[in-house]
Amino acid sequence: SGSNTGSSPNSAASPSQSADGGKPATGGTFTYGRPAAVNSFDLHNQITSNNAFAIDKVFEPLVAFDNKGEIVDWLSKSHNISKDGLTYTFVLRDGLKFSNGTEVTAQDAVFSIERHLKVGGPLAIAAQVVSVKAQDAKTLVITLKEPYTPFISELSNFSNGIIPNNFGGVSEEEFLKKPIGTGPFVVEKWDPAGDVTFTKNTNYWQEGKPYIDKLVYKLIEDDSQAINQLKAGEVDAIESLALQNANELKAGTATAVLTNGSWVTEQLFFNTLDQHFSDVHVRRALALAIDRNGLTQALTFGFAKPANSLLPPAIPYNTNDTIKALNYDVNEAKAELAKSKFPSGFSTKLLIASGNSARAQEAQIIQNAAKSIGINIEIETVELATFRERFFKYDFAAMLNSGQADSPEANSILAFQTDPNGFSKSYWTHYTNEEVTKLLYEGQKTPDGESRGEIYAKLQQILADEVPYIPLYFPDILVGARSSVNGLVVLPNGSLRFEDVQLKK
Amino acid sequence: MSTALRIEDLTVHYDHFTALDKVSLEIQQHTTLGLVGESGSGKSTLARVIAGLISPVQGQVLLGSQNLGKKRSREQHKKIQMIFQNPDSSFNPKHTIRQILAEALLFHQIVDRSHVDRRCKELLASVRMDESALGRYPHEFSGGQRQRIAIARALSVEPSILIADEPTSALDVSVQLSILELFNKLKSELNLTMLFISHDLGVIHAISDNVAVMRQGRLVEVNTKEQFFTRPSTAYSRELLSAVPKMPTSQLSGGFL
Amino acid sequence: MSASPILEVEELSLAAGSKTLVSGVGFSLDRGESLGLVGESGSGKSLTLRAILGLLPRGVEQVGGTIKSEVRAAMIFQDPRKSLDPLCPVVRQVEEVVYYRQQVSRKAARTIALELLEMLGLPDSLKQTDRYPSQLSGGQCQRIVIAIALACKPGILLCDEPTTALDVTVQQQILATITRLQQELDFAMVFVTHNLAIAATLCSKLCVMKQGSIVEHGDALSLLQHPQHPYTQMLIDSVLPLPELEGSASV
Amino acid sequence: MILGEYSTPEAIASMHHTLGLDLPIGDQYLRFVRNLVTHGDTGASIISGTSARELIADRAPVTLLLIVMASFLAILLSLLLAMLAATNKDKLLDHLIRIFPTITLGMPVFWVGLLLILLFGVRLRWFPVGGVGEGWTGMLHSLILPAITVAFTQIPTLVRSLRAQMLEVLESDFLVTLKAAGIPSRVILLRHVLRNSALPTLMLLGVNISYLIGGTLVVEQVFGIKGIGSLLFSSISKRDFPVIQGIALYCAIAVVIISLLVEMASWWLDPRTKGKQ
Amino acid sequence: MKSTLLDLPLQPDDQRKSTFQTILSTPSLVAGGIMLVLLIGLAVLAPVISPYQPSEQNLYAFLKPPSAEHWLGTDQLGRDVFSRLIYAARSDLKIMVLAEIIPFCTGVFLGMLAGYYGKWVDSVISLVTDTFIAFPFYLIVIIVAFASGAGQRGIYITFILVGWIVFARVTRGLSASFRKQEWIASAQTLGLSGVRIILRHLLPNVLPQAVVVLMTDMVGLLVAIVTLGYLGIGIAPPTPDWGTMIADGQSFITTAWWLSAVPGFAVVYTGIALSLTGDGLADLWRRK
Ligand SMILES: Nc1ncnc2c1ncn2[C@@H]1O[C@H](COP(=O)(O)OP(=O)(O)OP(=O)(O)O)[C@@H](O)[C@H]1O
Ligand SMILES: Nc1ncnc2c1ncn2[C@@H]1O[C@H](COP(=O)(O)OP(=O)(O)OP(=O)(O)O)[C@@H](O)[C@H]1O
Ligand SMILES: [Mg+2]
Ligand SMILES: [Mg+2]
Repeated sequence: SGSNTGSSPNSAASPSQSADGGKPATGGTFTYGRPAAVNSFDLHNQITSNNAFAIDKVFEPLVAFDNKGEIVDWLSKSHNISKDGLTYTFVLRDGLKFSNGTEVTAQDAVFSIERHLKVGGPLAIAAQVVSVKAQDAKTLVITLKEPYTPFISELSNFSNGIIPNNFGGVSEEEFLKKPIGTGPFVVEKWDPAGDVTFTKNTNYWQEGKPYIDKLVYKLIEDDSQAINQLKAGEVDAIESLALQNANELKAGTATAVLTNGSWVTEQLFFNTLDQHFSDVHVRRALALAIDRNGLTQALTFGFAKPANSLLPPAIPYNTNDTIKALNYDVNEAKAELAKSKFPSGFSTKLLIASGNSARAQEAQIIQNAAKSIGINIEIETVELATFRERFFKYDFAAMLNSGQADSPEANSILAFQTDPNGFSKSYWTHYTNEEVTKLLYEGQKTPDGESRGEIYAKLQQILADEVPYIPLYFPDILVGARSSVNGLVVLPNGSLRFEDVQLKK
Repeated sequence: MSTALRIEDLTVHYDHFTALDKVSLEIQQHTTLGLVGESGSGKSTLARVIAGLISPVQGQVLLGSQNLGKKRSREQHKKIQMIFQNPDSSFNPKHTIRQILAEALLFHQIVDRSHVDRRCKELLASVRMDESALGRYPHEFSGGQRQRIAIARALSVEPSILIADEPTSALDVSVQLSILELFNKLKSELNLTMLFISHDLGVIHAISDNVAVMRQGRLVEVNTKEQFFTRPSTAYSRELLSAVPKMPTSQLSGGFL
Repeated sequence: MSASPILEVEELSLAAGSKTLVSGVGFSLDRGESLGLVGESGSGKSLTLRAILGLLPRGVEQVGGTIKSEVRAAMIFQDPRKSLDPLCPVVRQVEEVVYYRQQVSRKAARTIALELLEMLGLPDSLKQTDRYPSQLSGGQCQRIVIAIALACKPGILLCDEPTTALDVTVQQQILATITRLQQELDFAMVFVTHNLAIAATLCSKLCVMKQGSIVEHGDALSLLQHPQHPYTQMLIDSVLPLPELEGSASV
Repeated sequence: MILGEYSTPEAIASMHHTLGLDLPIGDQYLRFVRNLVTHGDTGASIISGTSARELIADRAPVTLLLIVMASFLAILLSLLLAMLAATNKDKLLDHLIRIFPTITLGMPVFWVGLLLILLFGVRLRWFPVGGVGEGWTGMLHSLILPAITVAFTQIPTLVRSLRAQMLEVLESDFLVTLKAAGIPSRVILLRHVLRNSALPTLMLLGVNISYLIGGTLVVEQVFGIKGIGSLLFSSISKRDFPVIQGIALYCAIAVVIISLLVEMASWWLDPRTKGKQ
Repeated sequence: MKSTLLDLPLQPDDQRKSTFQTILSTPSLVAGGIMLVLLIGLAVLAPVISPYQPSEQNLYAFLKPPSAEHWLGTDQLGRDVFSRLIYAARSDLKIMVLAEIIPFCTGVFLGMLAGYYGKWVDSVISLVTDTFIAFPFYLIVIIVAFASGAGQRGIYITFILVGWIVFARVTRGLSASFRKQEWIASAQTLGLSGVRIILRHLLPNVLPQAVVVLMTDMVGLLVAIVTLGYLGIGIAPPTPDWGTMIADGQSFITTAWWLSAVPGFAVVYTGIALSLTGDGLADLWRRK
């Protein structure tokens, strides 16, 4: 329990901005190269980063996390969680306006959250909400049926951004084509299969910001093309810089690499319904056969840490340093396999999506490792859409994918990856362990503190022993930028804050 | 004497151009009909129709009493053989002379497989060529030699009618003479019936018994050799005959056959 | 006999690489005179003409001998269609040559070209619509080629079997035209043919070529009457006789 | 939790309904044909909901411009190289030009593109490394490198055929006639040789046009140009079949139209075909 | 009567150059042949020559520059680049050859049919080729490759689908022009059947040209295979492939340029070898 007074959101500002102390440089267009187009602004129905990182420029939630992963008040001036963890009270900032100039009221927030509750969507609100009410024009009260500790951090998600009541009087469809929010930017031009141009929101609540006039999301599908454009100065920054390219940009004088840890875990997932991988000994054997240190070293160029446990080190309650993981040992791996139903090995397939070269390399390392204990793996590369179709249907034996938290909350990842009743069915591994499920629900109800930590430590140890997925490494979120760019804030979920960006003239 | 070949009312169109316009003609057994006419008058077309390479839109070709239909049988094909003007392109460049001569012999099983080689040699001998030619390729021979091989090939299927479409006009004059001699010899030895096409009236004179003249797809005159060369019945034939360049002095002559 | 010959070829040798194609060919020609060049195919007749013209085909070189000539030469080829640019209207082709050779204005060049065509007996319709070679008959094309040759005001006309590709009747007309022009314009002529009869009618002198060299040469009539070389004899023997046409005077 | 991926299954599911993709296959086909015939359209994109024709029409100008520039460059450079080679037959220059197609034939277009980007874009900074510039001049400027890359794949075959064609023309009788008549060789080369050899080259280009378009699709990917090519790749990775079908259809139409144009040009240029009428 | 037996002497036998000599006098054929033999030798003998297994990894010795131990250095997974290069030659060349066989045969056969019979046979075949040719090759390859999933299947399917067209076109043109020649007419007058004329007469005459086209077409196919590999929809790992090697190495173009440069040059080398051979063969057959 506890209240949080409105800490300054500016705590995230980059050092260079405060260093010269003078008047910030304003104006200019910032061009951001991205590998996928924005195809929807429907915040309640989206889950993928291409849309998420555009939605969060237009809509903002009541609370947000800063670049350290701490929850801070954002549209709310302050918030309060009752001691029993059932009542949440938010007071909106004064003079808060939408980009079209209308005042933001608590009713807008009610409408936004109710729509999310109604729509559900891939990032549905998991807490059992009893009521959402506007106490007065500036005060919002949410009541829960039972305590749900992750609720506050889930509210910081882009999917809980605030939209105008009744879509500001237009139809839903029209609204989503020309969205209006409180965010620092306004959509000016939008090609659902191409670029997006944002202009600065002149009504933005952070006085004087954003400093830049325009923000362009430029679609550059090919990553080497993206790097070349960055090098040639045609874009100011590029998203999802591949790890293997980072050193090259770091070494260049005109370019820089920005990072801020990450909430991502790269993993090898097993379909626990698969005839081979339903055998825990097989999974353990494979975990023992993979040299995670070597793999991390070869693939990540110092921009990642080998993973021992599921939760990334930047997430509270992670146990990466304390957990007893299955470490690389071929002999032990063989011994483990001998205990399984397939002591002499077998043949299986590893599903990966095309277009990600690091993952293709990763797959080959795993293929090689598996071979050393007698498991023959055929790598099946399919394009992204098929890949997704396939794993949603459990049509895979093993696959490479990553899990990424969208808020600084252990539950964010754990619920997605262990809840057999959730939308993701333990990240489509169909891993079901009653004990784990029990611990998960317990963790959600337990207020923050030592006891919650103990629950999660226990849970993570079970996962490490039963390996429904093998955590491989925690890659840093990397953004390539021109050295001339100041004030760019990289959030641990991979999104950027452009409010403080200043372009050198 | 009986009719070896009769054609009636032959008409051939190329797209919209009428190459043959109701041509009727008869060739008697064991005689040679010389066909003359200016370039493009339809001589080759007529020859090709008779040989079954082109089917006419109208009219028919009768071999003896047999009507040769649109689609000829192998036997009917064999009966009429043709020798072409250009000795360079009348052989498959990838086949040796042996293959060229044996092709039809084997396909139609004219002689026993074991006798094919002997037959090839005989054929070569009949056109006065050495049997060492068998292993070679057409391009190793001169024009005159190739024309002989072409004749040998035509004879291999024992045809009853031989069509020669300007067989000597691509050859040197001196070589032309020896080919004409060969034709005359074969004609008498094998009792061949021939249709001999040429625009060279000298050649026609040297080889034919009767002469037919074509102009713009029509037959304008059919006559005996003597009649045609001395007393042509049409003005056009007369024009043709008088256009032939003559040796300046009349006593110069030679090369009689 | 005029003072000096306008063309003198001495010991001409041509070769392609190491292969000798023509060796030791020599003859001379006076103004207005015609020389017939006969011989078997491949004996080097065309090459000799090209050497005189100064435009040997690529790969063939003059390896010996001299060609002395005071005047310019023009040439007529065997296949009239192939010797005209298929994509250029015929009158323009003549006009172009007049323009560059006679150094007159474009307009004058056209007039001169049309005059030339008229002189060669080409139909007036060409004046109205300029046609492409493919739209003319072989005989008409050959006349255009002759017009082009004449536009150069040649001292020597080189004819390489100009009538072989034509019909006898057309051949007769073309030969008549050439004879007439030669009398009018008084150019010398080298006439290549394999037709002994044509050579004998057209030319006063004859050279018989075999395998790259001249085997016999001399006055046309005497050469035909008293051939020395067996090859010449054979050529004469190969001429096929025709009976006299009744009711017509021999030319 | 955000998936680090780029499209949502839910969005697709709801789109499926609006597009009638949940109808029986026969109905879908009827709908498709009706759309195709009445609107020249292959349906709406299952991702964005926009009609495929509009999406393609949006992207087409850049691609068309690129194709035109590439063909222009290819013809120009091939003419130049072939002329140099043919007039210097068997000399050093000729040999160099003849070796060129042999070497470049086996160069993958993306590889050429990468080399050019590294050299002229990143190193020398003469041209943008990718994307399309603003306005006409920006567009032209940024399309030069890609156009060169596409042209590069066409030049080997074109130079080869054009050189052979020119040599044939140079050896032909009519050229001897013109030379003997004393027409300056410059005039001969430009007015007669070029014209006579250009026609077959144009025909060859007509035949190769589908390769040129195919090359353009790949090159767009390498240079990050948002034309039909990148639309194709993104549609494929999203399984956006209406758009893929649309692209295939319009590419085919483009090929047919261009072949027709080439044929018409050759009718117009070549009097031999006229003479036969 | 004069003897008319053989009016010209035949060329003496010693003037007929042996095939071997003619080949030797065609420099491009010799050069191309040697390059090809070297390449094929390396590919076939890959297991014998290569110092390492192509998929042998060393995660602690990755991206090493060329050395005595690793002649072309190691890649990101510490695999020996030289070994991978020659194993890639093996797989790429194998697919290239296998994917050409069926299209070559069908294309040549259909082309001969169309060219020889003309009329409606020609119209039908031409209609099909014209329809196919309207769709850019890369468009079809990419779509099929995506649809059938990454791997060699897409290449085989596409090539069986469209690869025959170029051969059909070439042989159709040739056959049509041969058909006008008199040796075909003679074969017809001799009463030979159409099948026999096509197989025994046309085929040996169109084959040389078709083989020359095959050489350039194989270059095109190789480039397509490599392009697909580059786009990540080609040959599946761990089978080494030049295109994948180029793509994998592209990230290290400034730090380890040889990773993509070497396989790139291998492609260009193969292209040169094949087109030189093609040119040489064309030369040889033209001279004959
Ligand atoms: N395949 C064809 N298509 C169209 N027209 C043709 C074809 N073959 C011949 N012709 C035309 O038909 C006419 C007669 O041709 P044909 O070859 O029979 O004449 P010819 O008397 O043999 O001439 P030549 O003496 O030149 O051989 C000519 O005008 C020719 O242009
Ligand atoms: N460009 C060339 N390169 C090599 N040899 C050539 C070339 N042109 C001609 N020849 C050869 O030179 C010889 C003479 O050729 P030329 O054309 O002069 O003969 P011709 O007497 O005119 O024969 P025809 O009566 O057939 O025209 C021939 O053997 C020919 O093969
Ligand atoms: Mg004819
Ligand atoms: Mg000649």
